[in-house]
Amino acid sequence: MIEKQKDALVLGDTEFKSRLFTGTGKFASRDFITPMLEASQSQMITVALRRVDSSEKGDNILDYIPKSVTLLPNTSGARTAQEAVRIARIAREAGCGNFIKIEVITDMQYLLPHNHETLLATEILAKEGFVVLPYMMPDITVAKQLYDAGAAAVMPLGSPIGTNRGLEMKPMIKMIIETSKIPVVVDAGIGRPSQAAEAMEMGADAVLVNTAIATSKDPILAGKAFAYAVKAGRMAYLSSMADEKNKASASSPLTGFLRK
Amino acid sequence: MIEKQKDALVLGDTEFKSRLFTGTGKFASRDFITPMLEASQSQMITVALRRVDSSEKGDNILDYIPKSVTLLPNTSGARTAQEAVRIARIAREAGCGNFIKIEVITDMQYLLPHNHETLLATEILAKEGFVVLPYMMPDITVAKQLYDAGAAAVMPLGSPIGTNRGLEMKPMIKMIIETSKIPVVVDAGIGRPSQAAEAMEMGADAVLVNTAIATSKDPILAGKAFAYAVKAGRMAYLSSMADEKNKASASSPLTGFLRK
Amino acid sequence: MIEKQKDALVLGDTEFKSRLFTGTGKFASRDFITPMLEASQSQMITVALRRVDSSEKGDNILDYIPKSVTLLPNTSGARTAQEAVRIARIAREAGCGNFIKIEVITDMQYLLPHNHETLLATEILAKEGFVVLPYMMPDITVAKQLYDAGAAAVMPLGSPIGTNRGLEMKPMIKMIIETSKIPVVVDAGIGRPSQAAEAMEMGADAVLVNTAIATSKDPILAGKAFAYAVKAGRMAYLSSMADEKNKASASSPLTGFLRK
Amino acid sequence: MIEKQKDALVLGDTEFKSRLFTGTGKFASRDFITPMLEASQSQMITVALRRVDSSEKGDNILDYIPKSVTLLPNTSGARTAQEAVRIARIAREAGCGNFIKIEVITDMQYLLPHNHETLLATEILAKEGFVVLPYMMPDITVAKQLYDAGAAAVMPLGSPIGTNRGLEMKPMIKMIIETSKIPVVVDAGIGRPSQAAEAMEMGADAVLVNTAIATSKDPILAGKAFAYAVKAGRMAYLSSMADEKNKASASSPLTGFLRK
Amino acid sequence: MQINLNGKNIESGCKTLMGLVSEQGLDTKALIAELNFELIKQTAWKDTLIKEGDTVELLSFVGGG
Amino acid sequence: MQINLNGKNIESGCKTLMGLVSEQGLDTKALIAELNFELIKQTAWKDTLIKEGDTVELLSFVGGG
Amino acid sequence: MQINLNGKNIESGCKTLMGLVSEQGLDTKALIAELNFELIKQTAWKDTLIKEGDTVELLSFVGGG
Amino acid sequence: MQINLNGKNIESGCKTLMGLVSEQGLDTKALIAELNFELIKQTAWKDTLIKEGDTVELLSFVGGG
Repeated sequence: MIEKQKDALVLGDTEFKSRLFTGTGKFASRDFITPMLEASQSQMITVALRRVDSSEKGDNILDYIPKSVTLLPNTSGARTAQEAVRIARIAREAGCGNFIKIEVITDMQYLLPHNHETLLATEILAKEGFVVLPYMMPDITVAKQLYDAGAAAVMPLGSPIGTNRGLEMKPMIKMIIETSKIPVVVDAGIGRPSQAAEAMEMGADAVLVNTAIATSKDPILAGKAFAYAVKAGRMAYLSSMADEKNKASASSPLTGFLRK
Repeated sequence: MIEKQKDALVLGDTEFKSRLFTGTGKFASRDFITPMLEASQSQMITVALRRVDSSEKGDNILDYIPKSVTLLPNTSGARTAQEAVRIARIAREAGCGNFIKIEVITDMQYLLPHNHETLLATEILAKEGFVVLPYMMPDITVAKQLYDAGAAAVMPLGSPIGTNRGLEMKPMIKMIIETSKIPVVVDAGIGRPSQAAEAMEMGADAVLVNTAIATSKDPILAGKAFAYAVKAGRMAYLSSMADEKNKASASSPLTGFLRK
Repeated sequence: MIEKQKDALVLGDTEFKSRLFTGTGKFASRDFITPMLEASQSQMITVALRRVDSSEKGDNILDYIPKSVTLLPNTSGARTAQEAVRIARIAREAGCGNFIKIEVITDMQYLLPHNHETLLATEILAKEGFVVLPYMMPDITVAKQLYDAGAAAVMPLGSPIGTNRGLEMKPMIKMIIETSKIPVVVDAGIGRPSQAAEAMEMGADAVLVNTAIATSKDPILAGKAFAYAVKAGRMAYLSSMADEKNKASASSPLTGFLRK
Repeated sequence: MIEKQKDALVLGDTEFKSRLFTGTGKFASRDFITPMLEASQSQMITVALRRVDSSEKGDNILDYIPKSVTLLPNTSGARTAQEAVRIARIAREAGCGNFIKIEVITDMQYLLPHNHETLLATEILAKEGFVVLPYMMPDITVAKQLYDAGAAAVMPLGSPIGTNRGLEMKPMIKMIIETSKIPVVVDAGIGRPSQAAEAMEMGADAVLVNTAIATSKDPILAGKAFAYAVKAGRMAYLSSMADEKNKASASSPLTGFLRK
Repeated sequence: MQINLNGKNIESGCKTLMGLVSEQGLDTKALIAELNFELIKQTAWKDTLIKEGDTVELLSFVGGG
Repeated sequence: MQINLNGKNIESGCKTLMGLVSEQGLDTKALIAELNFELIKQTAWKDTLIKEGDTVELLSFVGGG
Repeated sequence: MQINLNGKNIESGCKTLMGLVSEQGLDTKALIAELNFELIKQTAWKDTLIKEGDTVELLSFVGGG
Repeated sequence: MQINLNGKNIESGCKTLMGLVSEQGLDTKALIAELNFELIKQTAWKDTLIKEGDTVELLSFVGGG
């Protein structure tokens, strides 16, 4: 859990004012990325690493990302801890800094992460000085193991990647937030600003949103929308609003207008 | 439904830039009202009318509301259309302008509105030139009758007043939004910014929030949180985000890292 | 609420052992009706009334319904109280007994009932000695008015007819059950046995299921499934099970296996 | 997935007609166990193993379980695979047969299972000829690993043990059911017959219910209620009912009563 | 003569309600008849005369929920 | 004389609405007055006479949602 | 002599497992015994000798979910 | 000579990594190169010799979530 007085999120040695992390996947054109980052004020964005093939236009996706924004290379494509470790090392050597989103997936149908391989990769990379952000199935036991392994944060999924179904795993994420000693970032499945706000209201430290922004008809406006929602949810958390109630309670005096 | 190009909400002859309506009930101190209005930029706020008793401190709640903010007197306390009509007339004669929130309640347990008496009051007051905003049970048939009766908007409840349970009536409100020829304002039960954003995302034209702001530990921050959430939800609606999907879809290329 | 000791549902002078009401609409063939009634042991079933046209095969749907089963003619097609009243009178004169399901609909898009016209029809028909079962939008105020008007029960909808979406209106139905002095029958929208059980668990006195049974691949098995579910839900209600809990509690001793 | 034609659930060499598994924990008195088993017709029931202490009355819980009912000893109390393996061996040597429910928990706050230790224990015990039923966090990747390790079924939890919150993990369980090559038994958190029916409707092969039955005011009636609900849900699954629909569709002819 | 049957004006030569029903080729089993908005029992159909301008409704029960 | 003030019968010696208001010790700032169900503007209070049996309502705006 | 019973060190004079069980005043009906982590069937208890430093576990089945 | 490039065996006459890259007609801007699983900085490509049987991976960053 973050420290309330000075409300900034610290990962590794970096302080983040924005609690909205974004991604570079699925945009109709890379030209959306820079203005989206401006509009959303996001300070961390994911990228992936792949073999080139001659057909691709050779421009560099990194050129679309201002230096002020922290790069978060992911290990997508990895099916084992070893592959994830290798991708992380290449990314760092290639000058992307030492943040890494560990993503190990063997379930090719629903693309749900493999918690145990993710744990093994976290142990190795944390020892090598990476700031490790593991993408995980919401599992309170694994969250604790990831903390013990040196993760900088845990990133449980809200619902399967790209589904926009929001916080389907809310009860499990809630337990992780309650018990985690490191920041909790809800990653994957967030398809609406309201869902991002909901995650922040329940105490998440940040959210990672890619598909919902990149595939909206207006990615720049969408990026701004998520930025507002994350702020709104954070403020609600900090202003500790009242809980749900079973009984109604009037907002106007309950006396009848001309009655006692 | 509002006109998209120029995104302002028009009720009567008044144009509202802010789609967050607020209320003056339940604040620990009236001194919160002015700064809350500043923080939330809300341009419409509700007040109630009651018999004085000598015990009350005599200061005027209207003095806490800047002239730039539209007053929305409610008819709380009314148990019949006739009582609502009388309160509306007094409020207007007292110089509160011609906006009126009709609220007729006979269910003293859950404080749910009486749709038929509300309809009768709407017919009378619309004829008298009031800008009538009826608070109602979400009922598509009654929503249409209120339009025919001259209501300026309909205000279906999200959940019972003061419960903070949010959009319990979502499916019914959705149908009203789909079919209504006048603006739809979700009133009552909204307890979290995420819920306000959700209402706006599904196409509501505005939301009215009182309890959640007034009873939070920090009403000024809470007011700001709701303002951000309403903007976020509105932007999401205007940027038409993708729907929920049953199947996952990767945000990174699906090829394995070193596979074809 | 029903009287617990002797758990039978009484409407008018008739006692119902089965709390599952069924309907005759939408069956692929009328030949399913008799075996479905046997399998489900339903003791009340709805029928509709329409003008004949020469094209129709002339057999009588009433011939498919055993004498032991109470007929519940509905007033479907009525758009006003007057039309509903006329249909009810014809049905009774035609020898269908004095049960009537009032159904007045003006919303031709979602087929949601018109509560006020339904109330007016209830007043007239109750005075004429009908056992009136009004189909209604879940509205606690109207439920009370229907009781005052002489309804034998209220039949709030779970969700729009034919959607199989179950208890979308659960919170409102719950309040009606809590406060109603007459039996509450959840009608429309119940698409799964689990949803029928859920309605009974929260204290509904019966459910009316038509579409889900009639449109299933095996209407006889489906009828039996709903019969079991209604019994299960009723038993759960009568055995007063524990409420939801926020904290987990072990079902095995919490001591470690070889620990103290 | 079970074989449809002959609808019996087979685990190891045993065929189960009842798809309701029960437990012996939390009963106010052991005297409820035998009549509950009769009422529910459950054919499998869990027991735990613990060190004796002289204070306990020495009667044998196994004496309350008819020989026709399969014993399912659990490994509760185990915090590692090794402890689970040891408990399983003792239980078998003590004559309880070769069914074992693996339960390894290190999270003492929410009592959620440790998937990886559970997997390790499954590998060992399956090799030793046990019929292994692992209790697990719903995780599609781990479910596949458990199958590869020789589990006879997987038992994902619906919600934390003893909470009665039902299928909080529904989306994940659904994916497991869709993809599993072995039976799926929903274990833990089922607090209402409607929730048991819901699990069966979505294709679960069985459910395990202990707390909800044992802690109800009338465990015998509650056991019967769950038996009916499980049957209802299974029948619904087999009669393949129609899905949810967004649009309403009338169950009576849509023509007005006296209109064409 | 002209009568109004189920909302349509038709030409008929029948003198009795029963005649009209048979003329329409309808199976009487499931049939309900109103003459000028008043229900006529089947047993009375053959003795019920119809005249120019009468309004007749022929109804039956159908499947409904 | 007897007048009905906010639903209660009270004894008052005041001749004007303004007098009655001051007699009640109410701060006029936020006050709205009805005399026999007709609203009287504050500016008119001092010239508005009250007589035996009049019904007076003294109201004000309060917090409400 | 000293033996370890269910995790506690106790002083006992019994020579056999059966003796130890009776000494503990436990009803044997539901009892399961391990001697040095090996299960001993009840029928063998009276012939099973215990010696200084042995580890004995006495277990039974209980209610569990 | 034969080298393995991105998992495929190809025939190449180039002596340096830089040569190979140009031969492939790839824009170097975004390119990352591994020679026998060791990353080679772009500045070193022109001085990095490749020989029969070497394994070369040419990678780049792409959009990902």
